[in-house]
Amino acid sequence: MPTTAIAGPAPDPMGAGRTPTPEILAPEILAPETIAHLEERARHVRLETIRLIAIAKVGHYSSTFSCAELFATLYYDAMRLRHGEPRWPDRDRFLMGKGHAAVGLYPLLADWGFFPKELLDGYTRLGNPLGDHPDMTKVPGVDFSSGSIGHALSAGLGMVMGGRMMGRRFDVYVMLGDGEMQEGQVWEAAMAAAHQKAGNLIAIVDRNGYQLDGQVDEVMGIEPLADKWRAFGWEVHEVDGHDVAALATLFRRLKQDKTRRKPACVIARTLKGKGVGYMEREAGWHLGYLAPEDEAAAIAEIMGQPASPAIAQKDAAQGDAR
Amino acid sequence: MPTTAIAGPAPDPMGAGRTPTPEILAPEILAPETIAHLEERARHVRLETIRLIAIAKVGHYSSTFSCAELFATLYYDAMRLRHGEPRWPDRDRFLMGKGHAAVGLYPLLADWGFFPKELLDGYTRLGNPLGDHPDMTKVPGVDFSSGSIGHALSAGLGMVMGGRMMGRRFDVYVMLGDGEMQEGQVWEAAMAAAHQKAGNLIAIVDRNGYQLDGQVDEVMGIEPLADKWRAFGWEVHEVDGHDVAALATLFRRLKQDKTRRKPACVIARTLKGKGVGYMEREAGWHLGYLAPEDEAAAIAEIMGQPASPAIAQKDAAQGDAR
Amino acid sequence: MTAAETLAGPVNPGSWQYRQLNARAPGLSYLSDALSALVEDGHPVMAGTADLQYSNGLARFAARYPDRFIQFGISEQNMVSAAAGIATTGMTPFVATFASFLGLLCCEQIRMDVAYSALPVRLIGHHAGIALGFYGTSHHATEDLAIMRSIAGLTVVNPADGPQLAAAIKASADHPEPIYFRIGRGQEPNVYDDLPDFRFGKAIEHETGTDLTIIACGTMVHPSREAVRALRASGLSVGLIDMHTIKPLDREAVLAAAERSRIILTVEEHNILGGLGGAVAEVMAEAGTKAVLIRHGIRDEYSLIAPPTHLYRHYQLDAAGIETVVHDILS
Amino acid sequence: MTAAETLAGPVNPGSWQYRQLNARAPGLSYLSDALSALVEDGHPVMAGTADLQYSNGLARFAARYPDRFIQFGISEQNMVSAAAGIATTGMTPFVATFASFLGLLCCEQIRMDVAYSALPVRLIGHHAGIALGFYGTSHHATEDLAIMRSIAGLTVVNPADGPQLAAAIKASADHPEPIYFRIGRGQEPNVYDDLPDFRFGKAIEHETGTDLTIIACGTMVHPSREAVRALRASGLSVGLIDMHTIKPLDREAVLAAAERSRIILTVEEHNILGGLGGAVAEVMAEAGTKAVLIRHGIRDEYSLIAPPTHLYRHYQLDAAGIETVVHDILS
Ligand SMILES: Cc1ncc(C[n+]2csc(CCOP(=O)(O)OP(=O)(O)O)c2C)c(N)n1
Ligand SMILES: Cc1ncc(C[n+]2csc(CCOP(=O)(O)OP(=O)(O)O)c2C)c(N)n1
Ligand SMILES: [Mg+2]
Ligand SMILES: [Mg+2]
Repeated sequence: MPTTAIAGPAPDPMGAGRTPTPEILAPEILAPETIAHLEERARHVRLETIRLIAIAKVGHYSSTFSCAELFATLYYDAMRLRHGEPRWPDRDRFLMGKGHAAVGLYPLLADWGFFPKELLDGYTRLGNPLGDHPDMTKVPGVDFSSGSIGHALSAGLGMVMGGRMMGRRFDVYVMLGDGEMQEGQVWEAAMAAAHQKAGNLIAIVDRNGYQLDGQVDEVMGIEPLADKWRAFGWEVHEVDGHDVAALATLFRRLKQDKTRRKPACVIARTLKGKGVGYMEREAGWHLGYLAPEDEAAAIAEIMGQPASPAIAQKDAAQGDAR
Repeated sequence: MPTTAIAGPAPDPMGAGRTPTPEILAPEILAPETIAHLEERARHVRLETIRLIAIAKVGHYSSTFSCAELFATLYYDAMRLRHGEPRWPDRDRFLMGKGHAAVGLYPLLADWGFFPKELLDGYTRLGNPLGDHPDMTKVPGVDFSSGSIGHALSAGLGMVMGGRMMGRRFDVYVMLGDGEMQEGQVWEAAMAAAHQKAGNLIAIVDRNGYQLDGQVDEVMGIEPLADKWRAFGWEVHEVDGHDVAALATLFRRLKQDKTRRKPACVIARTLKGKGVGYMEREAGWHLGYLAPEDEAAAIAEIMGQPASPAIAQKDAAQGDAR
Repeated sequence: MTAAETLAGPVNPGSWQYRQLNARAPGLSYLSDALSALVEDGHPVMAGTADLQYSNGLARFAARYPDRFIQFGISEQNMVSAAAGIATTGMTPFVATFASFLGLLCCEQIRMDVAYSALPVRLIGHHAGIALGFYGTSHHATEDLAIMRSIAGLTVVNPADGPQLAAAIKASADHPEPIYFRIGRGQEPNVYDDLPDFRFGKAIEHETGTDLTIIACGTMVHPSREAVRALRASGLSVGLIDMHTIKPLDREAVLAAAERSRIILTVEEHNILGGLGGAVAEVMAEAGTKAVLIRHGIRDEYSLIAPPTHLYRHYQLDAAGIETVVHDILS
Repeated sequence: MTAAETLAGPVNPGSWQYRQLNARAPGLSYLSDALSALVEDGHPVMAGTADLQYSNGLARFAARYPDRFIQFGISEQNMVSAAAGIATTGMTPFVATFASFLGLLCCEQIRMDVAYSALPVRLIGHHAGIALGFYGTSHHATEDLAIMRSIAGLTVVNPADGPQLAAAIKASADHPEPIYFRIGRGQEPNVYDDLPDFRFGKAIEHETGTDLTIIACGTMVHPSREAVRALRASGLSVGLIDMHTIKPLDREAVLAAAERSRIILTVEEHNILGGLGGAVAEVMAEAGTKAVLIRHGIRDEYSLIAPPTHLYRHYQLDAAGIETVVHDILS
């Protein structure tokens, strides 16, 4: 684990302009520096999330923390992107069924040069393009708008089909919440993707165990989840969603396999709130606000310092901006 | 197979008022008369379908023929009903996701004394309550309206839940088309029913292999279907949907098992158009109209006489009433 | 090229589908043919449907351009969101299903993924109104104009016939907004000859009159025209406007008619709330016109079931019915 | 009973949910409490939500009557159709989710399974309009009134505050039609005291005026009242009507106001097309009133994102904004 302390908006150790070319990298040669870099990027997601939600005064910390390593691995290892070219037609696409975690994505899009970093500072303020949910009409680099849970897999499938008609091949990654599995449209899209042999469609389920009203299994059970995807004609991979090495290896393998005719579903086992102990333990943090005095402690915990016992008792401070 | 010829609206050999009490009948003692009766009722469904569509001048023969034995077994063996009491609160419920087969249901509802048989003669005519799709606001005995494919399983689940709250226990049967499996709402309902342990909910999939635009597997493949239902937490039974003995045995067994906590899905393998050879062979019959001169031959075939070669070539005559 | 040549696969020339496409609903061919013309002109269009390729005639397009056709099965919402995804790649998708399922079942996907996302998706809601007769309310769409009209950034068009649909599809090639096309069942008599003039948002004035002006849309233009002919022959000064674009509405046309006539009568195969009548009411009430508005259509109720022609008669939505309505108003 | 007592399970008194229910959105408790009152009066009501029991406060009802509560997870359409099924058994279900998902995503299920089927289902669309601020368009509902109004057989109510919501829920016990209740986010200041008089379809006249009458609904009643006070204090004769029932609309109230005032100004947290403004326009245009209509609301566009209070200011939907709008009109 790297020990460099990062305060505020993080620098970009590997240079923002790097275009990952995972095709030529065998999974075996995942270098320690790569792992360290991806872990650092995941921390960056968490830290920026805290910083931005402090502006909004309410937001989805825990939904973002659970997929921080996914964001990092996708945007700094798996996806083919070009710095400063958010509309490059051959880029890989990324869609968020769980659009409410966009706060963690924006910093990465800024880092890729898709829009000026200063925009981050006005997160959710009148006139700023960055809201709780990602908006393709406002934010360069957002491949599709979301917010209404359940549409994204359909839209991603559409991109695959459109790409096919336009004679382009790119991969389409769609990140879904585990609560999102309850929306029927997801299964319409899942069935259609298998039927269309959309091998370049990759669904990622952030299996963090919680949705708004509590534990997914209590609210509306979705298990056996892998069986569901398999029965809908998908190839299923289960992985530790906080292990960037495992994630990168898996995504590289998926990218290298150009003959796959089944769409692939990655079930990423995660912790909702990962990185801040009391958020991991309290479902109410789905939507919350860290009082300013708690921010530093949360940041310290994310940076690898143990949380103080007082903090471990905390629950979410009240947001007033909803 | 019984040989009694039935012309026009059939008589009711077993007396319309019979309330089946399958709880006390062991599956083993399915008497030959019972089988013959159910087969006769299925033929009645087909013959009435032909008669009524002749009034409408266009209709869903083949969708109805595939589930004729299902209608017969449910309405004359499985379901708890009371003659003349369509709103008896403890009755079993029947819902049709594939509402476009209602033309085959109406004659049975009339037979149960839920409305005067004369109404059948005005099928689809202005002011008559009987349309292509079943309408609970107009037709006594119709437990829920349909026509928009995909809602019925949700509504059926609601009946189970409502019954529970009202302290009533009845079984709810929901007949679904195999094309209907493509509607996401079906999977929302399937997931919810398993979560709610709706053991008295029974879904029946009329697996006739065709939908409007052609073969289900070509239009939008749904296999492996049993795996899908199982992965959604249902108990699955596969059965020959034209074998009334097999159907009755299965439904009796399901009814007797009062401890079941999983909802049950019956996948009934059927032939779309079953009973009229050329309809079985030509998908275009999803919606069609038998020219008056072909009616007698179709009736003869249903009654067990071989179809003439000329008829076997036929396709659907043109309906003009759509 | 005849349908027999364009149809492939399970549809053979003697079959039911063949006759449906050719004889029963001649209006259906306009959709496929107009799309084919766009393809031939080099436009990156594609088509999709949700298990209704014979009802909307897209089987004809599918047979000609199989690579530009997607069959979505019975999953309309997936179709609309996927169409939006397709549109992000540079293709212009035309997706079609019954208006009841497109305009109602997919309303949120249309708002979010299509209209709000400002993607060039074209939505074809066919068999709108009560055209599906005894299929009943599930298959009727007498709310879709009101619903689609409430969605910002969406153009809403209700062509009167096949030729006007074809003209609108042709014109759509340069239209920046997503579009909802609301059409009938393809059995309506034509009002126009091939490819009439068409401009989005520009109504077509057929007749001017001082006693009353009918503003009609979609399938109601033809019977209104018949009615207007009879009324004028009987000496009444009755005008007629084909308001094919419900949104953006041609305000000037409404105001000019309201200036000229004492009475404006809207005629639509739709609830009299919120649709064409509602749109015209908004213009008139805001302008404070002297004319009064009367709305004719489905009177905020669910239609009976019956064959469509019987329903049109019953609800006075055929030529004779409209003529009677006008006579009753003017006497 | 405090919320602390009613909440069970994972919600503990020190938690975020607790504070949300009690401090942050005090208006939310009215829904649960009004439903509880119905239970206590012996009505067979139940409640359901789609993973939003803290946003709509139904957690409070669920804790009190766990057997009368169903959690549907994130599947709104299943919830609505299931509610219809529940209603067939004699229970009266109240199902609640964000208005964007209820009024748009479930529009077809509402028409078919609830309204057309004439079942006593009560639909609660909360956080309507732009109340979800920077959650963006997916979470805004500025079309739901237009959509729900187009559906025959559905009563559409937009209470001004918690007390009026409670009164409407109480009154709903004898209401034969299914109802769509459109409410805010529970943070609005109250207009009324506890359980004010409420009759479906009977508007509430706050003030009469000759220069202009504001007809407002829902969350816009409170700022309109503030604005009217200021305007009257400055010598203008401005009236105010709370048009809580959008359908059936109180025609008499509209016509009386249009008789008295030169100008009618509708104010709604909704698109100015098809909603309250549209409904009032239809009445005025058909009656041929002398008054002119001006519609204030969201002008057929998608709202910016920002905290809701910032948006209300930006779109002149707060008291100061409404006052300015009226001043601009009258000068
Ligand atoms: C269609 C729809 N219904 C409801 C919501 C409200 N909502 C926002 S987040 C959320 C819970 C999501 O849970 P999950 O999918 O597990 O995502 P997580 O945050 O746990 O990653 C809900 C219900 C929504 N955004 N869209
Ligand atoms: C939501 C919806 N979409 C489309 C239709 C039009 N439609 C009527 S029947 C049918 C095909 C049904 O196929 P299937 O479910 O297999 O039923 P079958 O007639 O074969 O038993 C379609 C698409 C509909 N009724 N509802
Ligand atoms: Mg989750
Ligand atoms: Mg089938």
